[in-house]
Amino acid sequence: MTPVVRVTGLSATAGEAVLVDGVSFEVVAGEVTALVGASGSGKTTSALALLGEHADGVQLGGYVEVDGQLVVASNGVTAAAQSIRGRVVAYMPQHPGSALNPARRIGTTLQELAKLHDGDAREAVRAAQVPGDRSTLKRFPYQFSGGQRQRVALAQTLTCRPKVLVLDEPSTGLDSITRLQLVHELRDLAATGLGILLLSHDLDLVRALASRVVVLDAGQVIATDVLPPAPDLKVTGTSAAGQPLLTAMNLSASLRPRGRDVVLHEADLAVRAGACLGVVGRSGSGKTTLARCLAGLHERYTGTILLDDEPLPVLRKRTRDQHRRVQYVWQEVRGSFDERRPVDQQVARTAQRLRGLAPDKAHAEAVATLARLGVAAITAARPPSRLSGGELQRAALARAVLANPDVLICDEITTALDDHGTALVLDLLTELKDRGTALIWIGHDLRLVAAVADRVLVLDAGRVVEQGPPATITTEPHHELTRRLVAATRIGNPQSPPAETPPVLTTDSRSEPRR
Amino acid sequence: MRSYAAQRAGLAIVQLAVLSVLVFVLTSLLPGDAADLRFTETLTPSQVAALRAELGLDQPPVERFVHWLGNVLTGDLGTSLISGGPVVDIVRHSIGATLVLTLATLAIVVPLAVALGIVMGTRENGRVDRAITSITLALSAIPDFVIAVVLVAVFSLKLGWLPATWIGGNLLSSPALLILPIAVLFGRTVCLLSRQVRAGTVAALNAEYVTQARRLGIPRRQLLLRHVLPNAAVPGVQELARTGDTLLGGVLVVEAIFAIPGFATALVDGVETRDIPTVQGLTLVLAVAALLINLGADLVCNRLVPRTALLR
Amino acid sequence: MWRVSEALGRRGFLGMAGVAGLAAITGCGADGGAAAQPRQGGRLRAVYAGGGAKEVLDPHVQSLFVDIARHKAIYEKLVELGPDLKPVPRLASKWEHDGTATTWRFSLRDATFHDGAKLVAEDVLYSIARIVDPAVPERVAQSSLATLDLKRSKAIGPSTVELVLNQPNAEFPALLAGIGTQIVRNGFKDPTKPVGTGAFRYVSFEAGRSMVASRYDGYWDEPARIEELHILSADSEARANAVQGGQAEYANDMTATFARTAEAGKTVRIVAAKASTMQAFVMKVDRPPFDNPDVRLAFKLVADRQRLVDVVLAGRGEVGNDLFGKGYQYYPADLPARERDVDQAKSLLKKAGLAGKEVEIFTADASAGFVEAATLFAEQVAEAGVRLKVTTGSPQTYAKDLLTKGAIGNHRSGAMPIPQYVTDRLLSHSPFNVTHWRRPAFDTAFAAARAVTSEEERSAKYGVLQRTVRDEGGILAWGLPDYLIAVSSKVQGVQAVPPNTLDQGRFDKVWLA
Amino acid sequence: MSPRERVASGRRLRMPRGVSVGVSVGLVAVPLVVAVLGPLLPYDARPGLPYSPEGVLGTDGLGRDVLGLLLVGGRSALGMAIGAVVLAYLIGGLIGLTAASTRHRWLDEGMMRPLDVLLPLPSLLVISVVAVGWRASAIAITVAVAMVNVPTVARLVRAAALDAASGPVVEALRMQRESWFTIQLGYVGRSVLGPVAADLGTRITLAVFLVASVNFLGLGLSPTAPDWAVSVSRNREGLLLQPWSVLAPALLLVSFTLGFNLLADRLVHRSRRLVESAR
Repeated sequence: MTPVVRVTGLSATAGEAVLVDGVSFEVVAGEVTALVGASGSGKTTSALALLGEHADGVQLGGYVEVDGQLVVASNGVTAAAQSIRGRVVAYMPQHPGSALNPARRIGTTLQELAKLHDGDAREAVRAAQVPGDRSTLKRFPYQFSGGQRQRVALAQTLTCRPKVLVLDEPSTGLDSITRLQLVHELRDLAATGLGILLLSHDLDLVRALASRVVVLDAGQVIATDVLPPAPDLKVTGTSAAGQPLLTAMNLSASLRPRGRDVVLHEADLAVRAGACLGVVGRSGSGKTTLARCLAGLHERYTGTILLDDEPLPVLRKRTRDQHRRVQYVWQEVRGSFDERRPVDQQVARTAQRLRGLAPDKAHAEAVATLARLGVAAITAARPPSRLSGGELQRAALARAVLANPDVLICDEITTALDDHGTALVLDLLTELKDRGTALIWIGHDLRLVAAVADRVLVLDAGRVVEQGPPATITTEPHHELTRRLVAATRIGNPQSPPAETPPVLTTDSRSEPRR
Repeated sequence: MRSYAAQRAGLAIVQLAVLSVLVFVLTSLLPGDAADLRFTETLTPSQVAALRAELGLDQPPVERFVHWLGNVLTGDLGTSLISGGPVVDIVRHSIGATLVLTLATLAIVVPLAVALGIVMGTRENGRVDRAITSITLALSAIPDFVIAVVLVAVFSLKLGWLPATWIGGNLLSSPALLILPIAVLFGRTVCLLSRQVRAGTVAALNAEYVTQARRLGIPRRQLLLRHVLPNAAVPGVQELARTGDTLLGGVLVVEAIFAIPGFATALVDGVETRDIPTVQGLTLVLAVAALLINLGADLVCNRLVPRTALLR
Repeated sequence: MWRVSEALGRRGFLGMAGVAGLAAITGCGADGGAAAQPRQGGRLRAVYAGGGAKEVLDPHVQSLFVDIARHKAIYEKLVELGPDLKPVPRLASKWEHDGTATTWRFSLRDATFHDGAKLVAEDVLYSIARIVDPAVPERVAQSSLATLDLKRSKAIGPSTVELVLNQPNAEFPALLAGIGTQIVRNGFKDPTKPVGTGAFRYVSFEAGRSMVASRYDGYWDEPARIEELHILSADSEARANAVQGGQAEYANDMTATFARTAEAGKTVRIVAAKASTMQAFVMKVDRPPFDNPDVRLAFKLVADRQRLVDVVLAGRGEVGNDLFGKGYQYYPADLPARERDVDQAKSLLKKAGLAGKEVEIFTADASAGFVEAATLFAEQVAEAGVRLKVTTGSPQTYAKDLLTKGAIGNHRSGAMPIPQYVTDRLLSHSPFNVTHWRRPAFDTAFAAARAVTSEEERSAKYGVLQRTVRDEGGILAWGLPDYLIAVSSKVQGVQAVPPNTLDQGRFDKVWLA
Repeated sequence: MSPRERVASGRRLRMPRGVSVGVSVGLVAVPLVVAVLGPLLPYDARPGLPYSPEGVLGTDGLGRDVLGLLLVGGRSALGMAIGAVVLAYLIGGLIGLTAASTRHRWLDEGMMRPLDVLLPLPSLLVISVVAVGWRASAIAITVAVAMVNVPTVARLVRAAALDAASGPVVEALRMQRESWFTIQLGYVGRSVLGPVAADLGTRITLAVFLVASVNFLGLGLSPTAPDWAVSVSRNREGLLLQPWSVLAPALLLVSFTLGFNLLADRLVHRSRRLVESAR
């Protein structure tokens, strides 16, 4: 088959700096090509070159040929670039929901694009699974939920009837069930003859979809068609029995005062020292609220929380020791760091405030812990805006670990990490567990949770629907949700292909980016 | 949306009520009263006392306020203590000139500011952007009265091209009367507005939805007019509503210098002559206008970009 | 027994004064040729200091220059004042009294109102009754006409009216020339529909902005030359801009600075009535430190009048001699000028124990030059070792505040007959006695002088009283400003006479060249 | 340095320079120095006649030396405006910070709602009432201009503080058991500084305008005060006789407001860039 896109020796330079260096790949109709690499590896720069697009001050070189037309030639972007945008190559950004103009009815834009590219809005709307009735088309983006917005954005790109669809990190922020659904949908799209270019660091997704893989690092191709094997997550097994360290009984939490908007219903849990409790559930199932109740940050709850059989009050009433003993690691890491102070100093404060360490000793410990997690000292000495999401996620973990906590609550702390980063994090956590720290691990990826936890608790719509040892949960799921979570773990696992029929979406589950 | 409107209306009523009390208290605190103001060298103290009784100024303030409020609720703004005529007449006579002045100014400023804002926004930090920014900034940095004094001296007194006052003039027969006053009010308003439109344009141009629209091949012109403009206009419209108060200050200076018998002059005259019913009436009209303008701005913004006004 | 008033024989003088006044203005310009050929028609726009909503159409309630100018165009009085502030006949062609100056007979002119009705004695009686009506407090001439006995006053015939006073007053005709004494139609009720006998008939009025009037062809005197008269209101700067920019042909009460600017150009001419008003500091004689006559004298001695005139009046005026009314009837012209004597002032102040002390001067931006004069005077007083602290009050209430607040303040007076000035400001019960000059002996002496029917004798008695006020009173009249009017160069026939006199603002006399 | 950072820094090099900071600072500094140091200079002004060309810049309508007036007239012209803004920030800032940091909704509402009600009150009315009531009192006018600004300042500070306080940073700091003061002053306070600095520039120029307009209209200071705005107002009829008596004080005022406008413009740019880079 002839490729629709042929990229040869693509380079992107900004003054002295080389962003992309000699990247070559092809996209073939009906197939998925994946560009894999950590953020900053040059994926997006390379993909945008298909549209002839580049950041200010960036010079493109090499050759990009799309549908027989030269978009980038040795002397830069050609005049043909404008004509292929949308019509030939359509791009889906990382957060498609924010790609909708808040000032325009969705139908208006669809019609506009259809007229421009001789497309068919109706067909596109159907393909994207958006209701195509008049009243829906008259709605504004804010009148759709997060998941629907994503579909509307897809409908927009499909209206252009492109030959190539570029998807930038489509699985970001999706829970595993939705991600599974995405896999099915993308396969269906590819089956219609569309060439798909997938940009992702989510290797499971890539394994599940891509027939061609290009691995990028620091702007260069380091491997083609070879993916690092799926990491062998060692199952840590059961740990020592004993008295529960942290217990929650009959825990209900609400978002608004006086018990309005209840998001957590009468949950019970217990975790022993040196054990790990996994909490799984889809986005919006109440996982984070549960974690925040335990951390003392969420104050609108009823029920009892005990630490060592002593009642554990809300955060502002905790003693210094209670403060130290229970720590929480944020899901939203970037927002949890002060923009104006270097990261290492912020991490070190924990040891200073909670363990009374001298500033220099605290700093040394912070740097050591960060280094263990793969964040170099010079990187950590920068303000948070200069760190990548993965680096910050590890810094947030270090910040909590520096308290020497007895209970560590980890809320989706590996979402921005690649396999290597995940391994480092798990390594540290295992060591903590061995030292007797109780872990509460929150995630939507049952595979990872099952690998880490001794006991798994499944949350659905604020209720604990099932709990038990990971082996039991994964092999004999009782609840429908658990079954679907189990099914979703098989993404990218060639040994056990996912179920043939995609599960039906019950809730819109994509977490929108903050702000 | 409906509960939002009800909330807005409720707040507006409370605002008007508090405002009325406040204005009454403020003006009542002023030393002297309207009877003192009517004092002339030939009026005997007993005549002044009789006048005070006639104007009802010997009544306790609370009683006067209740009386005034009762009248307002029946649609009567009361009687001026100075002219003895109805306050409605004062409002009617003074509002025209100010309205013509501000509307004419806005009619010139708004399209210009939108155009400049978009030009600046699309060329963010370019030479054109910087040039326009510098010029409008400089214009807005000159106090109204300085501009007015200099313009009058040059164009009216030295060159004799334009009329320097509205005295003895008639707007219909000589629209040139508007030129200098508008020129004075023009600078700051254009600066404030165009900067907001610029910021809105820049924000919209950097927004993902515009980037996406561009990536889907929508041509530049269409992009600017249909995708950028509605979003870019929102901060401008909001600024326009906020500008009212500053504009009124400028209007007062302009009215004073060009002898325009307008609203701001009437208001300050009312304060100076302790004509409490007139001040009350004018403020009420002004407050209602301000509230309507804000509501209008919200509605326009909500029409342009649904939910922006509500989210604010 | 009836004695013809002295005023009757003065027609000739009046004419002379008019010619002299005319010469004073046209004398310097070369446009005498144009002045000789009065032209008919045109529109004259005259701008006065406005009073906003305070402006009224009721001729008996007026108090502002702009009101006076308006009413002068539409209405007339029985008597007016000549350039020396002496009564001259207007609607009354002549008058005589019974020898005791108690009962007065006025013969009316053959004049017609704008509605065609002839002026008769009943109109006069109705007008006077309307003015003194106690139910309406704001009629300005109420107090000055308070001695009138309405019940005994009557019409002698259709064109003769007899007015009777409670007490003799040889100045009665002058009282009828005061402000707010216009003659209205018998039964006149609605001030918004003005009907008078004046040279212009009312067209429209908007308070604080403008009045329009058109020529009245049935005017008893020589009809106006201009077709249409606009009387507009505006503050000083707008008046200046308007007359310079061609939006007005006549601007009243201009500043000296404007006169200086205008004289540098060609479009505007300044008509100056020399030294016709008064600027003074007034000291309250019953309040410390000015209850001590030495302090009052010291302040009078320390004032550098020439410098005040040069700076505050920008040289447009004369030095004052602590008396009101220079150049007016009854003014004691033989008085020596007060010279500055800082040393004597110093020793007087020392003697009074005031050296090094602080005195507060109460002023406000109520009239051009008030604050400026106070500030400058403070510097001069400092030379004599007393600190004068300038306190600024509210301009709108200043006229009233001055009566009660502070020990020394600013005072400006327009033109009026000297006896009226005394009545209004220097008697124990005067409504505007800002110096608190309350001396029963002075009151009786003045009442007695006023009853004297011989002008010469009366003049001598007034002279004595005025000397007392000058030497012992609280008026420090430092300057006599020129009264400045700006006219566009095509306006002719504007006379340089003091304000409040017959020929001031006579728009029936002007024409557009 | 990752490639992404390189792009970012490459972009930073192309940031606007506009009018150089030096010029802006100079524009502000000249009137400020004149205002602060002017009254201390032993300048002996000899009184002359009105609007005469004597002296360096001639005389004004009262025969006073214009240069001498300029030296002493800046304190009120700039001092009142700056004082008003400082006062507005002291009061409005306190209200805004308290309202943002309180956990009691009633306290927040109780402080902010009355200010909402005050917003449509025309500032012109407030200031003219105060100016008429307490004539020629610099303090009264300063307070009035401050009061007019309090509602907007309080809202701005509250919004900025809420924005900072509602994020996970504060929770993270609490998790580390940082003290209330460290959190409020060290983090929330500092986060508010950016928007405040940007607002300060425009607000000071607006205050200068307001104070100057009040004085120009003759509602404010005594007409013989040496204040720059009063000088412009009082001498404007002598503009053609002795232009410097009007132009010199006007130029100083314009220089100050222009400089401040330019600085404020840069600050807005900077804080926006800060926010953008933080994303």
